[in-house]
Amino acid sequence: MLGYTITQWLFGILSFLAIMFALMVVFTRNPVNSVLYLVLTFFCIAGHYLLLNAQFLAVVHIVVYAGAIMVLFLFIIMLMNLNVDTEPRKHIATRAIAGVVGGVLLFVMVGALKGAEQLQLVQGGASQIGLVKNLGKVLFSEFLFPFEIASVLLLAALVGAIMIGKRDTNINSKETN
Amino acid sequence: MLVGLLIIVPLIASLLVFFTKGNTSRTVALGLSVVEFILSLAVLFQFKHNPASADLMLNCPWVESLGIHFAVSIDALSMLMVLLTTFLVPLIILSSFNSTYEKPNSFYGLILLMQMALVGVFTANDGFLFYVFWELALIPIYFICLLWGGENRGRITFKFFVYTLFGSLFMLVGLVYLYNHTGFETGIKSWAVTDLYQAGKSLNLQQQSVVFWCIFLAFGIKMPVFPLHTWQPDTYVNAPTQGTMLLSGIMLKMGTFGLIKWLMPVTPLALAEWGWLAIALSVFGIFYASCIAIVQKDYKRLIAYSSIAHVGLIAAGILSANQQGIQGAVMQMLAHGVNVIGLFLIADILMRHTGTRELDKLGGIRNMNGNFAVLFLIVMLGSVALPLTNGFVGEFLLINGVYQYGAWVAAFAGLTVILGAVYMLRSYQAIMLGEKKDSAIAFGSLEGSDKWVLYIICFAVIAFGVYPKPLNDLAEEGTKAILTYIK
Amino acid sequence: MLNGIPINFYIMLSAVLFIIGVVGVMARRNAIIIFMCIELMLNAVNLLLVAFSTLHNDASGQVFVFFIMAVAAAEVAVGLAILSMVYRNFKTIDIDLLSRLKN
Amino acid sequence: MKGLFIISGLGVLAMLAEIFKFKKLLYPLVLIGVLAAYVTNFMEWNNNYNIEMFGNMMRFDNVALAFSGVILVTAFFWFILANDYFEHDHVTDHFALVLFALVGAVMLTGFSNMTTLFLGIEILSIPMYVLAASRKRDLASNEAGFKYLIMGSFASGFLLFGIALIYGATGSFDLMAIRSFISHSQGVLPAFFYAGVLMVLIAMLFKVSAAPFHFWAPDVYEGSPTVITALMSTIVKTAAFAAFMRLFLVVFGGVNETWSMILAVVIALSLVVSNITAATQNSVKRMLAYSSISHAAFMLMAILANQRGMASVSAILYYSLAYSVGSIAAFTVLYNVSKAKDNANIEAFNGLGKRHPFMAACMVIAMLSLAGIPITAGFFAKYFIFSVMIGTTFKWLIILAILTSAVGVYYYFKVIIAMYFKQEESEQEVTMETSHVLLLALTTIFTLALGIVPKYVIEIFS
Amino acid sequence: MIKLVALIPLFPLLGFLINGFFGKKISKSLSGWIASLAVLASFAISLLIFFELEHSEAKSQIVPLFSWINSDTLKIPFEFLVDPLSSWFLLIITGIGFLIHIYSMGYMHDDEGFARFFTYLNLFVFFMLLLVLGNNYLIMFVGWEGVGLCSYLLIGFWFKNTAYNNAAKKAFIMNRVGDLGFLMGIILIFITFGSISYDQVFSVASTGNEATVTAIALLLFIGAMGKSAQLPLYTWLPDAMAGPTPVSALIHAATMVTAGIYMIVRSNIFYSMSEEASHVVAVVGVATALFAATIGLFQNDIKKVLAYSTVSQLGLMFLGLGVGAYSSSVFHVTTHAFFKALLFLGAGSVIHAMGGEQDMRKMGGLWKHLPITGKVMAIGTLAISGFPLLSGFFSKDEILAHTYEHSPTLWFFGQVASILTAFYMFRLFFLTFFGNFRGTHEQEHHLHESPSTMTIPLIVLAVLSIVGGALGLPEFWGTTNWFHHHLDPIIVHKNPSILNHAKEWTLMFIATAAALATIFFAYMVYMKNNILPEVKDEKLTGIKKLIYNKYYVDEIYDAIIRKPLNILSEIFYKFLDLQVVDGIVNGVGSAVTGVSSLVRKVQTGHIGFYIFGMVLGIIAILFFTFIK
Repeated sequence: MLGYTITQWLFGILSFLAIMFALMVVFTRNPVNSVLYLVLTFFCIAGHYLLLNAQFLAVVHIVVYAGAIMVLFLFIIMLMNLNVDTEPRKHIATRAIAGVVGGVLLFVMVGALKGAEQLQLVQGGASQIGLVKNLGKVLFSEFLFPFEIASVLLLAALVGAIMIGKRDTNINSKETN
Repeated sequence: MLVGLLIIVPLIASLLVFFTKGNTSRTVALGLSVVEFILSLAVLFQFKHNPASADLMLNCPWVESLGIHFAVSIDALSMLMVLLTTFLVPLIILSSFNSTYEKPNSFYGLILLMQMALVGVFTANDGFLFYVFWELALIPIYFICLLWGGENRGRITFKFFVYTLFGSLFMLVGLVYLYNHTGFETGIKSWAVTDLYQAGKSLNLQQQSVVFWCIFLAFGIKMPVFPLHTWQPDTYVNAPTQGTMLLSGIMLKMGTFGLIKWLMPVTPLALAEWGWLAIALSVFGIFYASCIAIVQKDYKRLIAYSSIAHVGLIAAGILSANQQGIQGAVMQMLAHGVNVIGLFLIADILMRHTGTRELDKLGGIRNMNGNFAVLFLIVMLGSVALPLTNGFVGEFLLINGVYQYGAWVAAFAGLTVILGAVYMLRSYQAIMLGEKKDSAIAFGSLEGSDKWVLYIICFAVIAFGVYPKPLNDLAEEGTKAILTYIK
Repeated sequence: MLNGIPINFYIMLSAVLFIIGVVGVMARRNAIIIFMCIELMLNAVNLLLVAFSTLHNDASGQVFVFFIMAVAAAEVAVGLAILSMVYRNFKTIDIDLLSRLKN
Repeated sequence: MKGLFIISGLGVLAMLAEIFKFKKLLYPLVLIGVLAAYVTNFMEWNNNYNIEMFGNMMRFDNVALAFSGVILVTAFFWFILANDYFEHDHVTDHFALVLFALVGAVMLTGFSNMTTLFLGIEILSIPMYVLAASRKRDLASNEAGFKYLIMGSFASGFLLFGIALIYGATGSFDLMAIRSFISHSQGVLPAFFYAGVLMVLIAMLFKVSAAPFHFWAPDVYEGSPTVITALMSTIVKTAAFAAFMRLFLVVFGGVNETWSMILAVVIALSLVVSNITAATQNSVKRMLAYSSISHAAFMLMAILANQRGMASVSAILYYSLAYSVGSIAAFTVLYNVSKAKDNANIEAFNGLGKRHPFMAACMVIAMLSLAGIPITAGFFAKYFIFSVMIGTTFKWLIILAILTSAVGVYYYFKVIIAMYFKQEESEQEVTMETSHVLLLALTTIFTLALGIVPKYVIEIFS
Repeated sequence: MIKLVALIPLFPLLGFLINGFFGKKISKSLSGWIASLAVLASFAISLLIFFELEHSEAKSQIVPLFSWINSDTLKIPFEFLVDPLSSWFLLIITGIGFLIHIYSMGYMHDDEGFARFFTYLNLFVFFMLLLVLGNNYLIMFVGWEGVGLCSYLLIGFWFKNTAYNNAAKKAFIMNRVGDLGFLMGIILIFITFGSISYDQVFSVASTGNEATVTAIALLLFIGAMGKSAQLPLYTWLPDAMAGPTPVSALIHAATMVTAGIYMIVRSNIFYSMSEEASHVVAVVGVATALFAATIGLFQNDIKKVLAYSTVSQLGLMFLGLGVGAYSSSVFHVTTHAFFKALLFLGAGSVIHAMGGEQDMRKMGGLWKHLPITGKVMAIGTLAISGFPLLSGFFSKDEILAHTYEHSPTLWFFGQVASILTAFYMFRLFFLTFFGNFRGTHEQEHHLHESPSTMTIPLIVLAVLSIVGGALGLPEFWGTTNWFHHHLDPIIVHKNPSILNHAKEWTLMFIATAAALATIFFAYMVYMKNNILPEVKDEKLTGIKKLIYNKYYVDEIYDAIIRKPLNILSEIFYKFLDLQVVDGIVNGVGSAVTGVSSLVRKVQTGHIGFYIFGMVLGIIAILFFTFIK
């Protein structure tokens, strides 16, 4: 309809929503709300993934972000009971400047991110790369080393999080400077 | 190989001294510095008899890939400078025997370390090595001044350090720039002095001018030439006497020596273009510093300014780039080294015996100690360049050389003949003559070491004034060698 | 053209999202929100990567996204731990109040 | 390469130590492990380990080995320095984190793919965030960790964006592929590719804390525990530079006209800001932070010079080694002094020359080296930088560098003057454990030795 | 014998060293005799050499000693030249020197610095001999400055007295002003002729162009002005009377101050080549002669009078040089050495008798107390006044005669100067020896004739002052002027007397008449109606006051040279050095710290701000790259 394909429609709507929600994330005062808006943004992005035939990635995306990370955020917010709009606003001028700077940045980015049309495209028809089979193949052949080393990363994060998070038993143990 | 020893001996000596305690350290230091002096005499002997012998040069790669060599050698010029250093350092050490310093081992160790660096500077034949020694000489003297200096030494020594370092960094840039232009035909870059000469010659006027000023800045600060001199009086006054002696007696010569060996032959075009300005600064410095010396109250400060005046004349002579000028400069460097040490020792003696260096408070010491008066007189005459004292030969040749550059310049520079007499006689009269003031009452006879140092200095003053030939021949030879590069 | 959508659109979309994230970081004082904005930035990148990987028909782009996710998760874990500690000590996570260290 | 595994293994071992109760053994084990990693490093020297391994994700050529060598040596010194950092709570955690950070650092010397670059950076950063905050009840430490975290992840956002753009333009994450792509496309790259390069540049500039992306550094350095600051200013910096070099000399060397001018400006800015600001610092720790910025600027010059052959590389290698060793010495002294006085202000150094001559002497050498005075290592470091710069069109930077390093001398010598000139009112003894004495002796000798025979490092690749 | 010329300066040097090192240990008389004998020895050798030279064909012989300074083309050997001029000066120096040594042994007898005095005296003789013996300008310069040093030491001999020290300093510095000119002259000679040895220079001197030669001549003359106390550099000489009287006699009358004449005679070729230069010399000379003579009129210090007369006589000699009468000048140097030494020593003996009193207003009527001194003083006074047939008569007359043929005006002024001389000398004589005694009683009580060590030299000198004229009897008497013949070899351009005898006679008559008239006038003033000078200085008025205060020249120099120099120095030091030059250096430092404390503010500690900064940086970079 109106000369646009369905995917194009979807792209348009999803992009619009994503941007809207993202903006809401920034501009709602209540942290809980912005978490929820962020979740919504993620959903939109997942939609984009689907449009781009990255089905598996879309799923993982939902699981990891919406499922895990955002829950973590909510959890913390509750923990610090910030769920009321207690956050003192930055000075209006500061926010205005932030907005302006953001605008300028956008302008510059638009200037910078030209020239995509001269990319020579290899792809034709619906690609299959997004499927688990392909991804797995790539991940465990080419990207094996990063995959392994990522475990170190996670370990480090784990240890770090525990060390920081855990309340010290012996309060009066001198810490080194 | 001998020349290598010249550098190593003081190093070992300083290390040894670091591990001594109390008064033994100064005796050890003195002994070892005398050994160094004898060694340098051996080198002189060798140089006199077969100048081409392998003993007189040492060249081993240091950082081969960058063309940096540990190349030292003895030519006429460096021979003289080395002799000056090795002759003065024992005197300096001896002159300290009547003052007690805490941590004497580090004190004398640093002096000897300094000697090592100085000998290195004078013998280095590799631009990079020269720079390294140049900077290396700065560290010990800085600490000597910082640790054993007078009042607010922290600020003053710091100013001195940063000022000189600042200059020498520019020199480094200049040298690196030259190095970068070496070896166009061979393709192999090198720091060897002759290659640097060639590289300098290969530059056009504008590039040469840049190099000229970069390097001149370093030397000008070290000497110091007006208007780069303001670190000097404070430092001289605040440093311990031995530090002042090192600074004025030897370290100052690094600047003038560098001018002769490391600047003049490198940038002949720039010299022709900019020499007038450098000479103008130097010559004005003579008048300026002499005038200031006339109104000084503190004797040590007076000497400090007088040495600015002297070095101004030396610089002018060098920059006039002719045989008489440069040779005179060399002779004057030797003479000034000896005389200024004598003068600073005298200032120190005054301080120790009367507790003051203020001209107004001093007076009539001659009534108490005629012997001292005579020694003082001789040293003073040396520094006003009376004929038959060592100062005269240099000064005559210098004025001669400057005259060949320009008669009026020489006339202006010649004012030092008059003004020098003015401030020297004035201070001598204020200190020694007249009815004796309270400060002079306590002035007894001199301690042995002081006396001997003064005797030796006075002997040198007269001996090399009456018969300068041995030094003069070397100076002539060295100057000729340099001039062949400049022309 | 990815199913009739020019790649430029994706680039622009992710750029916009990215910038919104940046603005968020600049405009908010609540550390947690700032964190979420950073996550937003990362997701913008993810989107871009996926778009490109589809464009080049090359799976490595999408694989890279996995790693980004992993890192993001790790970062968040550590970050939130630190946040909670800060909250414990400062009783606030208002970034403007955390300015002891300065000059 | 094996070193990488050894260290990761050590990290895991450290975690196990908590469970299997061999905390006491851990410290020696770690020291031995680091040495072992170093040794393997050497065994791999020159035997062309840069075969495509793990899908060409890592490439441990000699440069990589050299840099990881520097990192491991520094790490060894650092562990000696930090020994009593590991004598309180969370010993094993600290060990694990530091070791994991080391893994990241070593990765950064040898990565050959954007993925490994990114992972390396994160593996290095995340433990550092935690370690910075590891004084849990110290507000400064908290704030440091917090700032570091936020800004670090913000920066890595840009890094990723850049990587994404580059990927978009070239269709690959592999450095060599990207490089050949650049060289084959005769300057007809899409504009956003350059944007990507610049984004990566910005992220890297942040990691090496160059102005105007340096703001985090002073605060974080000041807030973190002293030993961790030492870690940041040595190992983290070296790793960051190894990565920087690999990216901008090897990969993006072809498009240097896009970034060289920007880099020059950044260097100038860093030189001025860091030195000027450091001049009036009262806290030595913070002063060292600023000085590390100016040193970063110096190393960047070598990258800017972008000399053919290995000149720039070996210059950076030498510089980072000299700087790391010097800083370790400086931080060792600072650590002991500030432990005694419980603050890192310059007054803490007053009269150190009398109270502990050895420590003072070593500090002097360290300061001279950092200030770049012959014949310490620092001098040659600066000299090599000059000598690669003098050939370029950016000679004005050298002049600027000289002017600012004169200022630099000012604040380094403030410490010396304090130690030897300022009088200490309370003549309390400064004590130092033997391990630190040894460490100081070691680092000092190392510094001088580097200055006397620099050839073994500077000619390492020829 | 001539080969042994080196011995001549050697003996005084030895005397100097012995007295210098052991003076304190040995007895006074011993050290005195050592010094005197040293000079006597050199006198003996000088005599031998003199006569040998007289009879040898080679009129100038070079005695090389050792090579001194070499610098490429500039070769300065240390060698001596024996020729009529130098040999003649040798005689004057050692002869008069010896007499004065003897005299000093009496005069300085009670001084505790006895040995030191003779040390200096010997050193002076040594340097003076060096001055005249050297075969190149630099050795002359060595002696030149050396005698300057000795005069410094001897003027300030009584170093407790600040005024004396100042006088000494003044002498040295003023001489240095001249010396600079001399030095420049030497260098110019080297640059022009490629050498500074007399023989080589003079052999090629004629090749030098007019201007250069004039420059050389004038530069040398500046040196002469300093040493020989000519306008405007004369003021040190009167002050130099602070030294012991024998010193004034030897250094400041007989020998050192004539070094200038020696130098110009030595380089007469330049002056005869350059009209202007010699004209300058003549004018300066006559001006000095008049100027000093007028000042001499009203001085009351006996030594000051003699000092000014010395200056004026020197002026006369330079007048002679200026008009090319070189040998006449040397002749006058000789006679002047005789009678001026005599006068000084006489004055010394008077002062000795008066117990150190030098003011003539406190003397008078000493004739009967000091018979010998009185008589010899009379001879000296007559001689200097040009009383016929005494030495001064001939020498002065020669100079004036030559001046007349050169320009009558100059002659007139010269004549006036000599008339004035006659007047104030007799004023001195009468005031001192006649009238009634005006001193205190205890002074009168122990007035006594001086010991023989002092009187004998006086008598010898008196004899010389009488017969000295015989050395150069005027040609127009038909006698041969031995002196001219003696000096002929070294005078390059001789100008034979073109005056006819009638003129010569007239001039001589005028001179004699004038002298006698003046003496008579002085007699009327100071003997008949013995008018005494004002006791109170401030009573003086007008021109008298002006002259009495020496035309305030010292004050003027003070105002136009010393004070401005001090002010300039203060400005240099207090303002330029401490404020400007050093101020800039320190300013940079404080600027850095100032800026630093500003820049530190940027590090606010707010994450928000940091992020903001980073983003700005990013924008700048992207903008710079893509938009601009």
